[in-house]
Amino acid sequence: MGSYVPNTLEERQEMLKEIGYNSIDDLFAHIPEEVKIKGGLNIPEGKSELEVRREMENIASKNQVFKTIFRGAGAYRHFIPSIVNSVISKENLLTAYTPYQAEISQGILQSIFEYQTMICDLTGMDVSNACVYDGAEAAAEGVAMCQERKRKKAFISAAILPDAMSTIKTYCHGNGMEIVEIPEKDGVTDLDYLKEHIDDKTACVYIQHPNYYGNLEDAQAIGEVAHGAGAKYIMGVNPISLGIIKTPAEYGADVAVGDGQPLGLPLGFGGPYLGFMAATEGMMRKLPGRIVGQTEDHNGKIGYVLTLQAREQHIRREKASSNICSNQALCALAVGVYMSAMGSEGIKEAALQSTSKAHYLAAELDKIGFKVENKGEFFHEFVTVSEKCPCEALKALEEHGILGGYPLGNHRVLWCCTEMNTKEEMDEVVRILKEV
Amino acid sequence: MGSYVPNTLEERQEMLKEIGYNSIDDLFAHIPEEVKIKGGLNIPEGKSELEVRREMENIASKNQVFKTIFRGAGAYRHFIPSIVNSVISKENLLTAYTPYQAEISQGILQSIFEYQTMICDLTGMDVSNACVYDGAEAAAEGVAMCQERKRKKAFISAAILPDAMSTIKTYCHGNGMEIVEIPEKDGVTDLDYLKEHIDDKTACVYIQHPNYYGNLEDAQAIGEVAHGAGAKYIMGVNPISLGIIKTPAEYGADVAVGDGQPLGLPLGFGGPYLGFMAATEGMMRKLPGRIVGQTEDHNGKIGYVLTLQAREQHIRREKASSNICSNQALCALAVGVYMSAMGSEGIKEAALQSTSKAHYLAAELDKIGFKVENKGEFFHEFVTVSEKCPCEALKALEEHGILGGYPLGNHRVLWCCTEMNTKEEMDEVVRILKEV
Amino acid sequence: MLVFEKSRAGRGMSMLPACDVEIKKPSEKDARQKELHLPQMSENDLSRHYTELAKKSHGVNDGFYPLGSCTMKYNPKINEDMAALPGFTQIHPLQPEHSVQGCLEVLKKSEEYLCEITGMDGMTFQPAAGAHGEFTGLMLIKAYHESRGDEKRTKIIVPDSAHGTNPASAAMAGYKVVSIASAPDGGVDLEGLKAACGEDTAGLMLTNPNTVGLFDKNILKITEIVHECGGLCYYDGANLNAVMGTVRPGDMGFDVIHLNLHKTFSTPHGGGGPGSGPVGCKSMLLQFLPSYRVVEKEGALAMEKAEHSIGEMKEFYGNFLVVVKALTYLMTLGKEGIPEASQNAVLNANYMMNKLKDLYTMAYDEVCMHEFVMSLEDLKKKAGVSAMDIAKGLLDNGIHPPTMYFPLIVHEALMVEPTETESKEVLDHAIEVFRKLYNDALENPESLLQAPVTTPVTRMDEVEAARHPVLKYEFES
Amino acid sequence: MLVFEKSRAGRGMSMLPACDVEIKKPSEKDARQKELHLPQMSENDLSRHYTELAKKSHGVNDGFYPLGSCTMKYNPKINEDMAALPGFTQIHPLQPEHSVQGCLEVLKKSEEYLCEITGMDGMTFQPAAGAHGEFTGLMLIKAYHESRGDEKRTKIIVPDSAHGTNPASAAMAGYKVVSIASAPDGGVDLEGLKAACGEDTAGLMLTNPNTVGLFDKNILKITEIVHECGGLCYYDGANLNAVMGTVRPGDMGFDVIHLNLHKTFSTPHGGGGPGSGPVGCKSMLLQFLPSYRVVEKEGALAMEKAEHSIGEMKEFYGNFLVVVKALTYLMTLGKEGIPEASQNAVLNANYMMNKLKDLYTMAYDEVCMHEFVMSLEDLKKKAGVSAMDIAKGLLDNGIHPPTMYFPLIVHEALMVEPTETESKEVLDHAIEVFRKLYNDALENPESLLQAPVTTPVTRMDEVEAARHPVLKYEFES
Repeated sequence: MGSYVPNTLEERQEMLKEIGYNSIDDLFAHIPEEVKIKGGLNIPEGKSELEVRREMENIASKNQVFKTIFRGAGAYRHFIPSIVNSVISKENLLTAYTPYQAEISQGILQSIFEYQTMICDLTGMDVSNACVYDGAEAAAEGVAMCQERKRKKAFISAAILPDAMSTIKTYCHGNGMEIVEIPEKDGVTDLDYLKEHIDDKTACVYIQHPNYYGNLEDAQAIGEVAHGAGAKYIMGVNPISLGIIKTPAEYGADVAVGDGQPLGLPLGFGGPYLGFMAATEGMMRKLPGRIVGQTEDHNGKIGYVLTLQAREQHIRREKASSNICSNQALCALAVGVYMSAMGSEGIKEAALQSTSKAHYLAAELDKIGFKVENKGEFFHEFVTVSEKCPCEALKALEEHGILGGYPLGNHRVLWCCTEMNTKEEMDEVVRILKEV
Repeated sequence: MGSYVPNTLEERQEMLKEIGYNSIDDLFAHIPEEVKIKGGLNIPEGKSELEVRREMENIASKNQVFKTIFRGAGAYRHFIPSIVNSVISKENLLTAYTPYQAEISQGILQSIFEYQTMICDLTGMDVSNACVYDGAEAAAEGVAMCQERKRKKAFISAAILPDAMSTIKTYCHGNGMEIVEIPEKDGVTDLDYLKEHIDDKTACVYIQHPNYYGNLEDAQAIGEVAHGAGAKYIMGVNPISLGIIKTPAEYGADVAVGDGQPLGLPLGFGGPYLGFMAATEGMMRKLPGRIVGQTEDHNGKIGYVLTLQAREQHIRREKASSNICSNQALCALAVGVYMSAMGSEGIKEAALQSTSKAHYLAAELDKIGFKVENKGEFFHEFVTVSEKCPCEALKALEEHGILGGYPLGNHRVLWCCTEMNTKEEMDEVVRILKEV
Repeated sequence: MLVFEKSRAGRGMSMLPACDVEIKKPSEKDARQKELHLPQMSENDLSRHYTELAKKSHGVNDGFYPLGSCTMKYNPKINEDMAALPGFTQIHPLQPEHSVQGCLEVLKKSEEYLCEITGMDGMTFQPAAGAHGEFTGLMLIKAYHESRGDEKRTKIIVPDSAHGTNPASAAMAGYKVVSIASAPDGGVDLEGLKAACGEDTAGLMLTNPNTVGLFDKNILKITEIVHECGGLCYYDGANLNAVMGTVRPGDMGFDVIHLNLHKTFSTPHGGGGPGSGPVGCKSMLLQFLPSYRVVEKEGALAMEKAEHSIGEMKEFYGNFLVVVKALTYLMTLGKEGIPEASQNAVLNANYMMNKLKDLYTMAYDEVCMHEFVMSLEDLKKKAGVSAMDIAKGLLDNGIHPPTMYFPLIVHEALMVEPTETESKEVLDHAIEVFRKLYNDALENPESLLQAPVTTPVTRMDEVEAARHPVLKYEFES
Repeated sequence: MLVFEKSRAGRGMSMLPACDVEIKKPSEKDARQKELHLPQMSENDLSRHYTELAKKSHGVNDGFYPLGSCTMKYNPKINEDMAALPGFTQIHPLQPEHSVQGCLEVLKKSEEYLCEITGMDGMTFQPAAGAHGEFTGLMLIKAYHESRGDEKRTKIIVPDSAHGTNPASAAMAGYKVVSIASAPDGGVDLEGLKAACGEDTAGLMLTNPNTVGLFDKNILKITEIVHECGGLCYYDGANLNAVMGTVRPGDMGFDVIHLNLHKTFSTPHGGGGPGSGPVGCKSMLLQFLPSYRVVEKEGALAMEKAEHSIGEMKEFYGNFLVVVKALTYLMTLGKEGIPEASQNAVLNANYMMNKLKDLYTMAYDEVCMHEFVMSLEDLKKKAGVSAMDIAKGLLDNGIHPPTMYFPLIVHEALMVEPTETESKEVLDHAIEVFRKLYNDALENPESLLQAPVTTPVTRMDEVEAARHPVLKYEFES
């Protein structure tokens, strides 16, 4: 049996004696007998570290690690510099709690302040929070924060990540907002539908950019429609794309959200990732979650603290802007390290290479019968359609250690490229697919 | 091209200007033109981190990682607790130099002092140095430190690790000691030969215990013969075995050496490992290498320093006891963490399980025609002999992901078991061998 | 110094090779206009920057961290190693099922362990944190009532001693919060509860042991009262470390529970996350769970969606790598280790409480569970030294302060949770420090009002921070 | 507090499962009698112990480390990641060749890079450190002369400015050391060298740039003189960081060289090791190399022993995982990065030297290479403040001191090697500190005599340590 309890049986007995008890059972005596477990838990006996390691390694080996990945759809394999994991393994950072005690948490607080700055720089927005759970949840929180007393309707583009749509719906079922799905048309949000249906009860319009199919939306126009109706405009964005594509601020968004996973976090079977949220100055006090601010200590030394806590659950309870407490702080740290290691040029380059490679692969696939559906500009994802079900093709790739695109139904595949994919790999895909 | 130079071209130019130069070439102007490289180095261009990672991972993947290993012969796969690598990855420890500046090196110095204490405890000896390169080199240094003006002959058992024998010979070819090999007889050192040939020119007798074939030597008797001739007695020992087997001190050794690799260091294709060296009080000032001692600072606070430096090369130059400078400090740290994590009971258990499993496997192999040669007691290694060449058998094991014993010539195999080998694995070996 | 102040134009690290296909840029219409200001650093400077930040941080690994209700236990090293296995970190969440059998096994095994420990019938790992779990659990309750056409249940009962997340989560789920006052013994006031219950009651949210560290002796009565009026019982698992292996929420009458894997099951807090807040429930609620559950199908593991799922709470399947750490811990402790952990958590808390109660006023002077609450009201009156001041005094002694000013029902509260991974020596040392600080408060209160003095900064001006928010670095250009 | 003082009887961690075969104990005759006293610790206590020790240590990652002749450059993180790949760490050194093709490729590639950089024809990676490499190189020279029946060559010439390892290694190889005085300009005195050379000369050991940081302009002349008398030339690679990519020892007439991968090629020093000291040589010496060299055979890589090998220098093939780190670095820098590194090492040294030379006396006031030596003799006379005192003053300013009292030919020497991985800001800050300390020495010498005051301990009593050695903890039982 493994155990992390230092005190020996003798020491426990000694401690009990010192405080006037005979046995540990005495400390549990007040618990009603009828609820106590009889005969112990029905779980396996504890194991030594050697056994646990062996068993966990065995479990991990049942997963297939693909050397080459052309699948995105919400989770992206970008390059992660070695320094990222080196930093987040530092135990003073790893094993700390939320930095309530500012005097001994300046390192963590400063790292969040730096993260907030970088998110603002990347999105062009005025203020950022210290992160929420992930992109989908950030979208739901973003919609929730736009709710006003007389505006309880949210227009959500159908061309967003399905999990994000579902999450927004769950949250809105909770907070009572009405969801209107703006249909997709030719792979993008149907602007005409929005124009027609938006009204003065509308709290916000949410789109994803680039959208689920990789397409760039007419983001400027959508924002204008939203603002024309007095609604807020929320954009869900891919942070890597912001290296080369207009910022939400430039498109006129009031709130920008997204998933920070592409910025230095591993695929990890879906998590932990990170949701970033940024907004205009005017919406600052509606942001959910932690926010770190700069201030001074009693000696006038600059330092950092959790601030604007009047928004939060531990102060406002049921009137809080959100219930969020633990967020994804260590992931925010990783994102900060990633952005510093890549730098402005590195992020631009990652974006440029991702989109360039996607365009190369799209053109090559198009030539061999996987017709590219995307009509306008796309970033690093695109959809092909083929007459035959792509299942055979994807299986053939799998056998070569390649995770192909994500199947959308029986004829369509959503592909993704990043800077990790080489031309050689892409040519191999084409070669394999030709043979199928 | 990768680069770890922070200063930009502009900054370099600025610095040059400040100190009165036009170009970097000016700083190299005094180097004779005729020795300068023309046309640059003929090596590949520098690579980005992504490319280097990809290439190195690709190289690593060309090695076969065996899940199950029954090979020792100088390198042993024991369990390594997770905390070991966690500690040696701490950058304050990893990136420090030899602790000459005691005031900012108390952590490293204390860890070495603790290591020395543990080595003394394990071996039963009075003093330990801070480590040398590995077991073979420790043996060679051990022999060298026994040299006296009138004693320049060393008797070395033939039943030791071949690399150790060769290393001792190399060192002795340097320092002018004469080597006499004590032949092996029935798998152990030929005591009669030693008795017959030892004389008053003999500086020392060196044996390995358990020896290369896994056998326990008549270590007490050999020591008595050595001492009877006025020679020193050096034992090379497996540190794990000391959990249950008599210490060199108990056998009467003057010097104990060995390889610390089994104590928490990975196989790593042969290194870095660690050579430990311990001796009786009387031989303290003959020990080579670093030694850490306890003392006080100017305020009377207890602390640690490198001590007895009068033995060392940077003080004594050609009269030093050895030329050793860099040792294997981080490995000594790992060994210290390992011994603390395992504790007395853990080391005993590792020793007990290793020998128990070796005896189980030996018995099972013996039953199927791999006859066990070892006649007396053995620890965790043993030799089988079979009529057929074992190459087929070993190949069959390899195909099942099992690294079998180490072939000694065409009919004999040197097997090893540790606590890492399960009964299941051993039964599988027997099953596979039966089929060959 | 901020990383931006260390940045120098033109510096940087070489991460990516040159592009091996034709470059495609976005059209002018969609091209980014504003320049980026991300740091430009050499690896050495960047690495040292974070070394500096780490030195100005304090984790469990740095010393005793008795932060009440947060269960800051030791984070085993093997957990981290297992979660770093490429066989887990490099798996895309949308790989075909047959290629993720290991991940599915992690989720299945974790569910089996945790359902047995909590007495629940099934579990979702999608919630990313405790509060997220609460919200999820309440949405399950909501779905349950809705599925029965029981539309009038609009209220959630929450004791006034609850964590702030409880009412906040209820509000997010669209419920009206009914706060009920605690009984003088810190437990649920049965009469108050009965009065609050009715046909508009959707459910009760309860922490047991409660937030003052006491196990509610009336627990069966409490859940019965709620069930009788048609409500469901939600168990806030924040304090499970006190009772796991001894009692099971499911056996106490609870229908839904969330766990904090980053509290009870030893995964690190990471400076505020990522956590993991799996939600377990009784069988009648399984049909509403979000995300997928793992089931066995034709000899392999498969993912299955609940029939009437409330929908997703976030992307994919939760903070998976955190679950890997928790499973490692569960497998290590097992059948005997789980109760051993909670027993020693309780022993350590009672030991400290008893060794301090002659000086410090305990909010409730009886056997506590894994944590206890002291009220410094008297001391404040006597010496002008507040709970905050004592907390800051602890900082100067290398001890992380207890939770301050919570629960709200105790004035000048300090809530101490030592956890089971601390040794008697550590507790004895902390007891000594607490006692010394008490005496300092009486004899030299000024020293505490000025504390801390040994930390990288002294007390911060939080009022100014909130009044004139500076939330990011302003670049010059 | 020592780990032993934190140990408590009966505590411990659960590492191994129960034995699954019959227990076999050694017989009474060979059974251990003395009890073990290894620590008995919980993982939390052990982990915090090393956290504490780490806090009392100082690495390159903590700040500027201009330790002359040690090349404390930044240790890239990717190096560590690559050396931790299971495909390297879990490989048994005696696996069949076909199963270790990756390891052999590492050795082969490293040899190719390093032979081109040094101008040598082949290399062994067996030596574990610089001094070990020196000894290896000298044994090659010895084997060379012996193979020619040239038995009279019993002497090695070593300049008096050499590292202590040089004469010590020569002695280990059985050579008599002939020390020659340096010329006034710090270089080799040609006349002295000529006088020392003769038919008993086995070889010359030289560091170039030498240990005062200067490149010997007569280098071709020097090696020619040695060769003319029948000796071989050994190049101590300690200072290769100054010239790699600009000149090659092989082209300067050297026959053997050792490298310090832990200096020049960025692998960390680890608090004193493990290093790696590969030895390269010209073709006529290849036949004597220890261990194996990697060769291509039938499309695969194979290990080949030299025909007249001097024998092993240690087990197996050297500190392999250190070589992995160095190869990672070599691949990263490549053709342009290698000279860029040395150029900037030289620039940084000259920058610092020039910014200090108005205050501090430079031992040699000319262009230096990657390091420079100051003599504090004047200051000591003037103010009673020694090189040691200035060094200790640096500690209070977060800067690791330069190498002190070396080379021996300069009195009150401080030897400063900034390396190329430090930025201008770091250098400027250090310059400022050095200048401040100089002024402190004149104005308030006492403050330096008392330094350091901010470190975990103050100056240690080394005399007492050596006089009454306490080399281990004494257990009570």
